[in-house]
Amino acid sequence: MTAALTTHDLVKNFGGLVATDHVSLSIAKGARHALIGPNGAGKTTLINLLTGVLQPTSGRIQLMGEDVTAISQHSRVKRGLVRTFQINQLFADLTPLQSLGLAISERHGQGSDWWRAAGTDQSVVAEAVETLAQFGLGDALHIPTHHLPYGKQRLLEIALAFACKPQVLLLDEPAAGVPEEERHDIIRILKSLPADVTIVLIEHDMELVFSYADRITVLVNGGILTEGSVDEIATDARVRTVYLGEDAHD
Amino acid sequence: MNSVRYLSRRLFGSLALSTTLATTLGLTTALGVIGTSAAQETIKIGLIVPMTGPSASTGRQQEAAAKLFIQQNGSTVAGKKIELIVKDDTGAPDTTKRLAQELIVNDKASVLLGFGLTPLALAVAPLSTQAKVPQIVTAAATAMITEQSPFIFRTSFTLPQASVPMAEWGLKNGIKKVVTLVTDYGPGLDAEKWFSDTITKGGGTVVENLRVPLRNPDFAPFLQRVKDASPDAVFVFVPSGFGATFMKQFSERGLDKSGIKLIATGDVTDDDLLQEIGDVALGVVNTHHYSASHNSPENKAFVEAFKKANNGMRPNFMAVGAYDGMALVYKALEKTKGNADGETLVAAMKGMSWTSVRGPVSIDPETRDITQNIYVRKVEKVNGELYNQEFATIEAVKDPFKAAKK
Amino acid sequence: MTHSVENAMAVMTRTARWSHWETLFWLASLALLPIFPNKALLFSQIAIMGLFALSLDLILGYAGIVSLGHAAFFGIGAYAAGLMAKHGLGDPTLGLLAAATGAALIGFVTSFLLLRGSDLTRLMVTLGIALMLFEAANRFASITGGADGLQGMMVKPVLGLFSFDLYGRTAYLYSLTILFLLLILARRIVYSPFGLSLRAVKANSLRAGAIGISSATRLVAIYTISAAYSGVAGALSAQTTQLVSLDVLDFHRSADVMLVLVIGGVGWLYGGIIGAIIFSLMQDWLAGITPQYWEFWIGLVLVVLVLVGHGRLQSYARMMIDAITQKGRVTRPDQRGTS
Amino acid sequence: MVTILFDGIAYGMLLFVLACGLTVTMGLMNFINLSHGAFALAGGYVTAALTQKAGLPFLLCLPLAFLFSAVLGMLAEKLLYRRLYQRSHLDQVLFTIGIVFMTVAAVDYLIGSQQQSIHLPDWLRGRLDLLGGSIGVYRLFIIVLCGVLALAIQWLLSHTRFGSQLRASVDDPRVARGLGIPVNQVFAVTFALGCGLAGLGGALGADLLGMDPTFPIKFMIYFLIVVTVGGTSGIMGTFFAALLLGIADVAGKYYVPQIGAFVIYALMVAVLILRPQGLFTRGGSR
Repeated sequence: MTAALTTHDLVKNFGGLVATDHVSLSIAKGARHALIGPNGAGKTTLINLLTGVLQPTSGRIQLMGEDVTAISQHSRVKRGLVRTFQINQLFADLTPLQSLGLAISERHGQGSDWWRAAGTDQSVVAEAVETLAQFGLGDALHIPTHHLPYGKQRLLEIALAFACKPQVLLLDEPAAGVPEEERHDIIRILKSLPADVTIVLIEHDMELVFSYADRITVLVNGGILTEGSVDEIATDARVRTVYLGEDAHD
Repeated sequence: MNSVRYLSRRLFGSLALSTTLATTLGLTTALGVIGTSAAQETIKIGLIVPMTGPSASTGRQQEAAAKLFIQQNGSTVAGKKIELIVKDDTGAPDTTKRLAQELIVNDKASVLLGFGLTPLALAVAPLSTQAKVPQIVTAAATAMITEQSPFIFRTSFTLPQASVPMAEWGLKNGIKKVVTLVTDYGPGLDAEKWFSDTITKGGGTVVENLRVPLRNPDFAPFLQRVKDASPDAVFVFVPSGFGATFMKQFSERGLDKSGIKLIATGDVTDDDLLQEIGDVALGVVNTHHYSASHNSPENKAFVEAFKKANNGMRPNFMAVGAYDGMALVYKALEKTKGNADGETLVAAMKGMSWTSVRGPVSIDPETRDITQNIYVRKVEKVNGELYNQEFATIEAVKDPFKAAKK
Repeated sequence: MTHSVENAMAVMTRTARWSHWETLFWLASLALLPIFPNKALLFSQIAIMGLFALSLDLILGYAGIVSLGHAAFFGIGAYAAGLMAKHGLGDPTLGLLAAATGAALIGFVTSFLLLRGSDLTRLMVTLGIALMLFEAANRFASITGGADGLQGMMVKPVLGLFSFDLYGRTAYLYSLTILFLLLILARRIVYSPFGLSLRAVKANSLRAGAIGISSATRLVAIYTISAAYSGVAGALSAQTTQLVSLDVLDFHRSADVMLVLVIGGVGWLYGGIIGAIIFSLMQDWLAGITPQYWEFWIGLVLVVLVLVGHGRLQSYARMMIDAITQKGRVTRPDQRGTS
Repeated sequence: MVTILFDGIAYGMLLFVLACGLTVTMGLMNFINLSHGAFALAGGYVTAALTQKAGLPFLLCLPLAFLFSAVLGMLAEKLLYRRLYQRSHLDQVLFTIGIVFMTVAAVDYLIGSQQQSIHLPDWLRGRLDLLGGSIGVYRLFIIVLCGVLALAIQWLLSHTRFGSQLRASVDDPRVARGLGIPVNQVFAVTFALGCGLAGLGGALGADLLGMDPTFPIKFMIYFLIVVTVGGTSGIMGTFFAALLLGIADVAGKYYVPQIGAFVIYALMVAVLILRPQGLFTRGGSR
C-alpha cells in the first residue's frame, strides 16, 4: 500500500546554509509519527517544505502517491495535507465560530460565496459548533480570538486544522508553552483524533512523544540521523548523545 | 428566513426611494420655477477665479481689478445696485461648474465673470446656455471657447490673436527658420498652430514643434533640442507662472548668447512676474494686447490706482481682462436701462465698443469675441524696473481662428 | 444542540442585519433635499465621493491593500461614461455599466502587480499606474480632449424619465440611489463567507493559506470589484456634472479619497460616506472663510486625527452606534453560549 | 549626446540629494515620510532669502540651508515624528501628508505664492565646452558637489562608528539598546541629517526646478519614485536609481518628446514588477 506522505532526497538551502539535507521520509497511512531533534535540526523548515510554504531546492514530495512538490499551499490543504503552527497563527479579530466557519465552507467549496451572509448555511455552522464543542471550546463560540486564554487559543489552533478534515495532519509542537493543567486537554484531544488520520508530530517533550508516537524519526543538522520504533529510539546511543543529552539541561 | 427579511427590507428601501424620487422632483422643480422668476432690485455679478493652486495669481489680479472698477465707477448702474460675489474654484472644473450653478440658482446672479483656464470656462458653457446667463471670459484664451455657447463673451484675448502678429513681425524682421516651444494644452496648441501656419504661408520654415508637458520640472531637454536645431528664433508660449523658470534655463543654457532670438506671446513676460524673471528677459520681443507701460492717460490712471489699492502689485493682462469685463457689464446695463435679463444683455453687449486702458476695444457681434490692438513689445529697463515697451501696433485685430472660418 | 446551532447562526448573522439607524440614515439623506433644496449639488458631490471612498475601503479596510492611485479607476469610469455620452450613447444606466466594466477590466489586469511586495511597493505601483493614465489621457487629446477636458457630452434623462436639472436635484437623487444600491451589494459582499475570508487573509494570510484559502484569487477578486465601484463613482461624477477633465485622474483625487476614508473610518461600510460628509462640509465651510488657506486646516485635522488615533475615535463612534441600536446589550448573553 | 547625458546626470544628482534623506528614514528606519519635501522647501526659501534680502554669497548659503533644515528636522523628529515610528504605515502617510498641507498653506500665507528666485554668482553661470558637448557650469557644479556628498554619506554609513550604530539600531532596536547604543539619538541625528540634505537639495535645485510653496507636493512623487526604485538597501541604491531616472527622464524627453512624460513612471512600475523590493535589497529582509 502507498504511504500517506513520502519525500525523496528533499533539499533546502538558504544561501550557503543547508537547512534540509537529502531527507527521504515515508510515513504510513494512519501512523502516529514523531519528528524529533535538537533546536536547529530543521524540523520547522521540513514542515514548511511539506506544506508548500517553502519550495525545496531539489527533491520531491508525494501525498497519497501524488506528486505535490510543485503545487501551492492551499491546494495541498484541499488534498488533505494540513498543519498547525508552533506559534499560534490565528485570526485575532474573528471568533472561533467564524474561524472554523471559514475553514469548513472553504472545504465545502462555498468559501467565495458572496451573495449570502456567512453563517446562513446550517450544515457549516452545525459542523463548526460540533467541532468546537469536541475541542472544549463550546463555551467560547463568539468570543473574539484575541480575548481567549492561551490554552484555549492553542486548542483553537488545532481545531482549525482539524476542521479542514485532514488525511495527514502535521502538528508543530502542539503542547508548546501550554500550562500544565491545560496540557491534559491537548493530549486528550491528540489521543482522540480518528485513527485513519495520519499524524506527524513535531515535539520537544519526550514524555509526550514516547507516550503518543508509534514511529520516530530523529533529525540532526537538517538530515535524518535515524528512524525507528519508540523502543529503538529510546535505547539508541547516538540519539541520547545528540538529543536527550542536551535536552537534559534545558 | 433571515435572508428573506433582508430582501424585504431592501425592496422596501428602494421602493421608498424611487417614489420619493418622483415626488421630490415634482415639488422641488416647482419651487425652482418660482425662484428664478422673482424680480430683483440688486444685480449680482459672479466672479469665479482660481485663488489657490498653480494659477492663484490670476485670481488675485482679477479680483483686485474687478473691485477697483466698482470702486471707481460706483456700485449702481441705471438705478440698480451692483453686487460682486467672488468664488475660488481652485482651478478644478467640476468645482467651477458647481459654483457657477450655485451662483445662478441660489444667488440669482445675472452675469458670470472670470474663468482662469480653458477647461474651467468650457465647464460652464452648457450651463450659461441652459440658464441663459451671459458668461464673460476674462482670462482663458483658447480661441474656440466663445463658440461653445451663444452666451459667452470674452474680454481677455485669444492666442491666435497674439501669435499671428508675432509671426508676421518675425517674417518682416528676417526670421525665416523657427522652432516653436509651447505647453501641451489647448492654448499652447492654438499658439503653435497659428504661429506655424503664418510663418509657413509667409515663406518661412518651422523646423520643429516642441510641446512641454503641463507639469514639467526641467525644460533642459526641450531647450537642448532648440539649441541643436539652431533656428533664427524660437517662439514660446508657457502659461504665466512658468515664465520665470523657463527664462532662467533659457539663459542658463546659453541660448541668449547663441544668436537664437526668443520671441513669445506676452504670457511669458507677464507684467506680474517680469521683476522676478530679472534681466535675462531683457530684449525679449513679444506680442500681446496689454502692457502695464501702455502709454495712454487711461492706463496711467489705472496702473496708479491699482498699485495704490494693492500695495504696489503691478496689474497684468489678467487684471485688465477682468477690468474690461466689468466695463462691458456696466455699459450693457446702461444700454438696457438696468434690464438684466440674459438675452437682453447679450443683445446689448454685441458690438459694444469703448476705450479700454489697453486701447480701443470692441465686441465682435458675430463671434462675441474681443477685437483689439495687438502690440509688439520689447522688454526694457525703465528707471530700474523691467517693462514690456510697446514699439509697434497692429490695429483692431479680430480673432483669426474665427475669421478663417468665414 | 440544534438549538445552539440556530443560536450560533443568529449571532453570526447579526452584524449582517440591517439596523434601524441605517434606515434612519437613508431617510435623513432623502429628507435633506426638501430641507436644503439649494445645496443639492454639494450633496450629490458628497454622495459620489462617498461611493468612491467606499470602493477604496473594500480593498484597504477589508483586504489591507494600500493604494495611492485609486483615482485611476475613477478616471477610467468618468472617461468611459463621458465618451459614451459624447458619441450618442447618453443613457446614464448604460454609461454606468460601461464604466464599471472598463474599470473592472483594468482593475483585474493591474491587480496581479499587487500580489507581491510591501505596502510601499503597492503604494508606488498604484500611484505609478494612475500617473501613467493621467499622462496618457493628456497625450491622446484627440480622444479625451486633453487638458481642456472632454467636450460635447449629451447625457440623456435617467431611465428616460428624469432629466438633469440646473438645481442638481436629479443629480443628487440619482447619485444617492446608486450609492444606496451599491452599498446594499457591498454589505452582501463583506458579510458573506467571501468577505469573511478577506478579513482572514488581511489578518493572517499565512494561516489563511493553511486552511485552504488562496489569498491571491481573493485579492484579485476584491480589487476588481473595488475598481468597478470606483468606475461607477467616476461615471456618476461625469454624468451629473456633465464634464470630464484630466482632474478626474489627478493625484490629489487619490490622496483626498484616502483622507476621506480615514476620517470616516477604515473597514466600516459607512466610514467612506461619513468621511465624505465631514470632509466636504469642512472643505466647503473652510473654503468659505479662507478661500486661499483651507488646506492648512485640513492638514491640521489629519495631524490631530493621527496623534489622537483615528482607530480609537472610530471605535467610540461605533460603540455609540451599537449603543443606539442596543446591539451591545443583546450580544453579551449570546456570548455565554447555550451549549 | 554628451550634453543630454550630462544634464541627465545633473538632474539625477539633484534628485539623489533631495531623496537620500528619505531613503534613510523610509528604508532604514521604515518610516514613510511624505513631508520630506517640506525640508527641501525650507532650504530653498532660506537660500532665496539670504541671497536676495541679506545678499550673502551663494556658497555660504548652502551650508546655512543645510543647517537650517537639519535643525528643523531635529525638532520635528523630537516633537512629532518619533511618536510615529511604531505606528502603521497608513498613519505615517496621513500624518506626514497633513504636515505637507499645513506647510504649503502656511508658506503661501506668510511669504506668498510666487516663485522664489536665487541669484547665482556669475562664475556659476555660462557654459563651457567639454568632450564635444556644451555644459552648464552650474550643472557641473551640482554634479561635483553631489558626487562628493554621495561618497561622504556612503563612507559615513559604512566606515564610521555612527554608521555601524545606525545599522545596529535599525536591525534590532532592542538588542542595540542592550549593547548601550543610544538608539533614539542615533535616529534623531540620522533624521536631521536627511532633512539637512533635503534642505541643501532645495537650495541647489531652486534655480533649476523652481521653488514655490507647492514644491513639497510637486516633488514628493519624484522622491518616492527614486526611493522605491532604489530599494531600501541603503544610499547606493538611491544613488543609482536617481541617476537612472534622471538620465532616463531627460533623454526620454529629448529623444521621444511625444512620450517623454511616461518614461519615468513606466520605468518605476517596470522595476517594481520585476523587483518588488527595488533594485538593491537587503537580502529580502522585509
